[in-house]
Amino acid sequence: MSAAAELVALDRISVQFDLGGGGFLGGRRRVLRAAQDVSFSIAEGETLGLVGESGSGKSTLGNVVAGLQPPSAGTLRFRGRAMDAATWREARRSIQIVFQDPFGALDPRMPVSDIIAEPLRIRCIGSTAGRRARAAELVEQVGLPRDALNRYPHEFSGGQRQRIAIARALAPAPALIVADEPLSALDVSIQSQILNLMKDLQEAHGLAFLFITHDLAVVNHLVDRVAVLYLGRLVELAPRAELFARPSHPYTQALLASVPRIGVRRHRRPAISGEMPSPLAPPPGCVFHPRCPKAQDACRHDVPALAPAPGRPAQLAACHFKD
Amino acid sequence: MTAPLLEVTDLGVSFPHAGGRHRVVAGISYALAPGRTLGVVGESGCGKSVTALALVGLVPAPGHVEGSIRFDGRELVGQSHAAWRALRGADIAMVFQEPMTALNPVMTIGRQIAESLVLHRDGMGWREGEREAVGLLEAVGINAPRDRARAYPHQLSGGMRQRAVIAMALACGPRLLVADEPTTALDVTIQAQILDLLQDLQDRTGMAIQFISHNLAVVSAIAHDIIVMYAGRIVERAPVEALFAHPLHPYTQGLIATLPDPDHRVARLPVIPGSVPDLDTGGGCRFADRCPRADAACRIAEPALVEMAPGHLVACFKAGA
Amino acid sequence: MSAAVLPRTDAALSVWRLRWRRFRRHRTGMAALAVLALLGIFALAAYPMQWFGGFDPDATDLLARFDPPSAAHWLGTDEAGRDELVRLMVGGQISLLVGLLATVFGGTLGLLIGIPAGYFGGRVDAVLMRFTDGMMSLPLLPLLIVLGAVDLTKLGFSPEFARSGAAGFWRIVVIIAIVDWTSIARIVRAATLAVKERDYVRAARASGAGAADVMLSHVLANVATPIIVSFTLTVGRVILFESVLSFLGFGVVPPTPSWGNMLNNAQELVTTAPALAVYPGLLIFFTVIAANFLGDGLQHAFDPRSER
Amino acid sequence: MARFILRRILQAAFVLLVMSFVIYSLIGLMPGDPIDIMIASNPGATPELAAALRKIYGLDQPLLSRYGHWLWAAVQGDFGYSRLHSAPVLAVLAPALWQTCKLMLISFTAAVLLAFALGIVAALRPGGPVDALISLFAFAGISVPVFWLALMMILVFAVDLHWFPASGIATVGDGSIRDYARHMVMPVITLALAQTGGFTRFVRASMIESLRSDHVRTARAKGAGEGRVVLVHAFRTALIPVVTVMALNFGSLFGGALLTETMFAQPGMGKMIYDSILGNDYNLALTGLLFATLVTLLSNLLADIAYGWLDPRITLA
Amino acid sequence: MRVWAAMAVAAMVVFAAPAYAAPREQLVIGVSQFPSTLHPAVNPEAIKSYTMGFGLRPISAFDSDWKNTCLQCTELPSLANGLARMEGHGMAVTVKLRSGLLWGDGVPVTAGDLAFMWKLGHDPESGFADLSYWLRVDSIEVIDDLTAVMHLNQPWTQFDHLPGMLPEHLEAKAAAAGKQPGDYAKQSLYARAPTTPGLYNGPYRITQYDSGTQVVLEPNPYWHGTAPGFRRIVIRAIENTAALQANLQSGDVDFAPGDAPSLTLDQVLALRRQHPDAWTYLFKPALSYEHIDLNLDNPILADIRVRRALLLALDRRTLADRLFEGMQPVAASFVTPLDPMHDNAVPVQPYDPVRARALLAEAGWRPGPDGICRNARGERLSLEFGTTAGNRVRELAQLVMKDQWRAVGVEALVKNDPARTFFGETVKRRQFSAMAMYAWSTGISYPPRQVLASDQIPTASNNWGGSNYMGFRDAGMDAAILTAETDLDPGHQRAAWAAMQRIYAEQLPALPLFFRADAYVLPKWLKGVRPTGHSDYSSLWAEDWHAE
Repeated sequence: MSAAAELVALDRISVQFDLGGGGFLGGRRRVLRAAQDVSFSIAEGETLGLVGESGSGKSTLGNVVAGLQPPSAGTLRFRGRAMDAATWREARRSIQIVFQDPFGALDPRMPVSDIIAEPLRIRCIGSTAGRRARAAELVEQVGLPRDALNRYPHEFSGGQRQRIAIARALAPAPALIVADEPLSALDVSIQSQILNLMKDLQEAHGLAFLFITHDLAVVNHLVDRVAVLYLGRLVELAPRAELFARPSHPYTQALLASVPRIGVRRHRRPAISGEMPSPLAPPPGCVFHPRCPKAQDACRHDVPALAPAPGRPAQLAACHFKD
Repeated sequence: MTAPLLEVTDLGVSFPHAGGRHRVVAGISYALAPGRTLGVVGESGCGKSVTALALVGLVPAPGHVEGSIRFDGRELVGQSHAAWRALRGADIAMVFQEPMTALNPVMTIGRQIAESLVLHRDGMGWREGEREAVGLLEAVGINAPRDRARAYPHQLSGGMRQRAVIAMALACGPRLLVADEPTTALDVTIQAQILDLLQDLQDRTGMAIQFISHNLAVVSAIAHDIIVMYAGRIVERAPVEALFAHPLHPYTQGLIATLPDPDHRVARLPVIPGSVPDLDTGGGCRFADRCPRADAACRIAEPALVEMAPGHLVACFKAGA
Repeated sequence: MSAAVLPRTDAALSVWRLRWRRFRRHRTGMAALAVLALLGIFALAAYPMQWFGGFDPDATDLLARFDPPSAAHWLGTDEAGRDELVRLMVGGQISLLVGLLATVFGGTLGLLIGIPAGYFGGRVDAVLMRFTDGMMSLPLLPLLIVLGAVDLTKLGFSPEFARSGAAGFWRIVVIIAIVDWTSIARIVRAATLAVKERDYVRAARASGAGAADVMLSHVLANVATPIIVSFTLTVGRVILFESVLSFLGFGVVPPTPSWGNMLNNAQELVTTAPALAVYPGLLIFFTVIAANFLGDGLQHAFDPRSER
Repeated sequence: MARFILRRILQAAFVLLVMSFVIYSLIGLMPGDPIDIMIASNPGATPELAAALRKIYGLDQPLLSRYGHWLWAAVQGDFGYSRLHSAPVLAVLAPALWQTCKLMLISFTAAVLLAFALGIVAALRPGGPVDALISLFAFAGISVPVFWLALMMILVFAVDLHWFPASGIATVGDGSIRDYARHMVMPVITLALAQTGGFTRFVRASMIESLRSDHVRTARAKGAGEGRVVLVHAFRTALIPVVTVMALNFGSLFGGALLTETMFAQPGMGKMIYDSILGNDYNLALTGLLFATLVTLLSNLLADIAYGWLDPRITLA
Repeated sequence: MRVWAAMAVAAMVVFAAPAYAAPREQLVIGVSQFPSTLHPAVNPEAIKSYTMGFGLRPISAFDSDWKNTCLQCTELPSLANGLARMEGHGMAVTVKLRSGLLWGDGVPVTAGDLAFMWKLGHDPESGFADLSYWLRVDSIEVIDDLTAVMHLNQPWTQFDHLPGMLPEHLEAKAAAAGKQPGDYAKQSLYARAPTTPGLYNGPYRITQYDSGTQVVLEPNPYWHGTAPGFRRIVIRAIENTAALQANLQSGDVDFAPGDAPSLTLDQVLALRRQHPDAWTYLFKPALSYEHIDLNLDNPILADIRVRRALLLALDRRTLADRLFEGMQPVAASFVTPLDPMHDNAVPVQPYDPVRARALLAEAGWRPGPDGICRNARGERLSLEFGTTAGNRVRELAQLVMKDQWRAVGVEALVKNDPARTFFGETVKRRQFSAMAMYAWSTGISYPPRQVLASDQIPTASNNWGGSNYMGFRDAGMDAAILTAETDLDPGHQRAAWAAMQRIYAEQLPALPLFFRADAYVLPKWLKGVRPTGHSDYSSLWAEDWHAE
């Protein structure tokens, strides 16, 4: 994928939330570290899967890319340029976002045509009639009937709403769509429809996707590369095939092993015990060490760097003892 | 096979709606033996949760239950509130989907577990109940159970909460556990742990489990038999191996096919076109509109559940075709 | 806001049509709406009565004090021989107008404070909400009395204006508005906070929508629901306030009738001419109770969970 | 916890400070001025004398500096002298405040208990006939002006039935508790009824919400009886928002107290503030309003503490 | 639900009890105001004078027959008996106190107490409300314990109306403690400890003072005169008159006096219609003079023809008959027919709308298309008409008058203010542009300088002093007032009073309306109450009140 031009790059991005406290009589200051030192990039037309469990910071990073969350540290690059006000203006048009919950993602008070045309209206692109025409075109592209334009979100099923949300994201002809768990609120029989739609659109428009999910099974069907997050840290970043064939980080291994598989009677003893600690108090050293079967003393003190797995230069993992 | 613990015959639940009655589920029949796990699979709105609530007599207010539920030879449908209360939490226990909201936020974990004991065991006091709760917490794999018993739900992680809910359900040693999407709100690694826990507990106590999920893969990992529901009806019922080896109903086949496989990538996933219909679509097979095999006959009469192979039942005119 | 040109009016009905359908099934809500509509018609009927019927709400008749209902005076006359019915109608205009205007002004103030507080959060929120809390902690009625007692000339108004009837009317509207906006501000803030985190707002922001754009096109429309409910309740409360202020001598100044001052005026006559107290009392009672039931009905209609 | 309370007290003190300035300014906007009243019927008073008096009383100073002087004196416990009562403001206000607080507390308790009972019963069958009846009662309570309710109470229970005395707080020469209680019955009922309606609606809404929640279903699934489900599981969580709203409403009882005290001729703070505003008794009006604000702020503080106590999810820090 | 109902019923049963049989040793008087302070010379208020009338007696007072009588003296001073005499530019008035008078703590009342009162009253910093009386007195000479001579700085026709006294033995300390102007009023025991027995010298003394609610009076053991008829008198303030009436009907209040603020005339009339036999009703014509001040600076009202037309257009007789059931006599001028100085030569103007219209036409006002008159310049004959908001009776009369004026083409625009604004701003600073309706109440035959003399027009330069709100200037009136004040010759006085009434009726600086009637509601068993109708209230003879 390195052949394609870099579209968006995160360089040592950290995000932390100040949960109050501190100051005059404020008590203990509480800081939630949602993301720590995360670096990755997405090339034009590439699909990157961002995988992690709840609380791993994957949505936060999605928000950073979509410009909804300014990073606390680190830089964000768009087509090679560090983000500033001017870059953002261009980036806002080129980066769109699709959310998990199709019920909350559409303003119940707007007709579908307005919803789809909204990104254009905000950026003052085209005339009113032109925007309407574009909305009509997009409605058909995402597989909805034309008469959907004058209807309201509540008249549609979850899958159809997700199509509308995708149409909205497509409206300004973006280069990247951040898809934040776009499937997890949908019925299983609908998931594959949307998944195929996204694939089709990607092929048709040369879109790049940042596909955020907790579902490794889905990742395998859509993405080019996978980034695995654990407690705000990037623990593995690898091309899809390599990652699924030979996960390098113990967490990735555990994750993969935990995915239930059809018709496969489970082998007892789960791959991983315990739960992810609170991001308010991340453990020192390697954040995964309290649950890691391989953990040693070094893991408790030293933060492992993201480095290629032995013999696999494209597969980066942050582990002292990677496979 | 041992004698069934639970025997459901022609169960239906309906709600009053716009003058008439709205049948949310109908014609549900199955049996469940001790020590066995029955998986119920279906998409949202297929009636699987209502079926579960009917088993514990908690179908919400205007709802009406018909048919028969026999538990240990005793008819449950139509029994008194007092009889239901004595049964619920004692012989039949339930675990719900959201461990955060299923727990009372203002009561300690220990007390909530003890409540089941105090309610059902004669002579059991609160103090004794809370002591026993600590043991139960330990049994479901919670570290430092003494501290956790004193904690409030919000002080526990999601996985621990679900363990606590399970401990609560198991407090009185139920013979049937109805688990409604118990792992859906959890991460995959935790989901695996909870599934393990349920299997371990079943091994130890010999209880029957009715496990409800929208996720075929999860169900296949734990169940002995599977019921596939669609729009309030059972469309297929089979032992787990048979179901996956030879799915007979087009819907089941579609579900299996559309599920992305983590181990194999395909260029394009097969799809089931359309979406789940609104309930009460009139006569005919409810899946007909989305079914690749459907013809005119499918839209006229509703197919009955027929046994195609030993223990393998399907409701489709075209099954086997 | 060029998008406003898009033909949305026909389609825009559909959300409201849905709610209307839900509201229509709410029996007490519908009854309340009917009662309020009747009360409005009743108040407005003063005009035809005055123009065509020749009834004058201010015409006194010393020979006809406390007359029982008759053909000339359908509800009889009051202590100055004035026609009770027409006075009730005109009083209704004043009371309802005070209720509506004070609510609208207070509501606007609440919106102007609640939306930015909820939307921007942080320091803006802290300052605005501490201010709101401070206002809330002031004892309402004594504060109303102080405000009612404020000498307008000391605020730079001319003595002529300060003593005019219009000043008396607007004073009540304004003081109720500036005292009673806090609850709406809090409701609006809470609603804004909820809407702000909605994905559609985040999507708009991701597309580069500014704060003003988001507040106007998404937040305002979506906080309308709680505001409308709260408005109906406030109108009722304001009408009650007006009667209490009349009782304390700071209400609409007679001879301009309002239900509040008519009720208050009838206090001393309650044993001798109870009808004079009963009419305005019942009108206030029905207005407030209907406003409350209407609010209840709207709440039901706007609550998606009530769909079944 | 202590830290939280301390911080809230400081916040309340700040609000009180700001509000004292607001009230001070408002009082200054009332008609007339103190000097006018002082020399009202002194035909010999000249503009020079008036100016001299203005200087003595500092009324020639700008608002802020006058406020500063007042504040400095107030901080030292000197709230000035009540013109109407010819006594230091605090000496007049303290017994009235106590009397009003008693009235408010008793009525508030009565209103809360009644609202709990009615709200819970109504929430059990929302939309049913009992709920409709309770809604009607609640709305009726909201819809009647307090002064009118008071007058009706007097006419029915004092004039017609002779059950209770119509005015005052005690019969002269009869110091018994029973006598005292008899005088409190009607004001308490009046004030409580005015509050019950709103409270009942809150309790009902909160209970309906709570009864719908998952943990109540869990409790039922455990086999808990209906009484236990409603009173222990649903009510306890429903209480949390309700307590806050109720406590926030405590301050609004001042308004009601003003009206009941006027109608039942009881010496209380509400009536005193009202009289002082009408009587141009600036010091008393100002201090009275501040005390009323203080009571409200304190009740808000208590609400917050109660909130934290009722809801273990909230840590007061 | 049932439990709650049962509890409510139980509570009712426990607390409720039939009204106790009145022991008749106690009288509860219901009033609608509460005295702000009990010091007799600070903040003059009717309710305070009424309350203090039970406990603190002036030396002389007008009785119910409007005769000046001694309360604490042996005889009234007069030129005839030599106790009053001319002296230089002024007069000397000898006061002879009755012997055996005691304060409520047993200390004798002496002439020193009178001198003490003068000392305070003469001091502008004492905080006394009305210094005008004491500023006439240059000095007081104490002859012996019971005799004092007051030296007036000019002749004064009211010299025989003798003042009250303060207990020097108690109040001297308070007077000395004052550091700032007005401090005495704060230090006085009447303010700080009103239940101190020594503060009272009447038949009753205050034993309980609940600020804002009630005053309890009990017999003064050191009272020398008729033994009081009640063991206890309670004066209870119930501001809301509807509630006050309910209290009367429920028996919580026994007596609604007419001379203290209590039930309105309207209420008493209604009560009488409804329960004619339940109580005794007394109506006493009083000094209070209801009228409409005309702002003479208003160009429309500057024309005497318009003023006269305004009066002629009013059907005051019907108004009085209908609204007051004939209890309130129509006024010809500001002097009530009951006053010895009333002049019969000044007649009550009749109701004559025809003449009113003619006068208006003469003044250039002709009816326009809407019936309202216009002058040559096309201006409407529109006049602002204000009174005290909240006074039902006035507001009612106002509405009727508005209609009556309309009938002759005068438009009256009602603009009412609350009493405190009305008196504190509107009339006091002459902000009313045309008409203001209210009442005066002065003493019997008391010269009307305050309200009619040209030097009493409030302006910014006199600090808005004086009560001549009309802006009335008439040399004849000024001269007559001076005569009435200072000429001790009865003939001259009578002539001056006649002149004042004539000038007033001719010039009409104000439209005379009615003399008020005090309305009393007495329990059947209460005897001995003699309404006075003037500002020496009936409570000054409270020792005669008794139950039967």
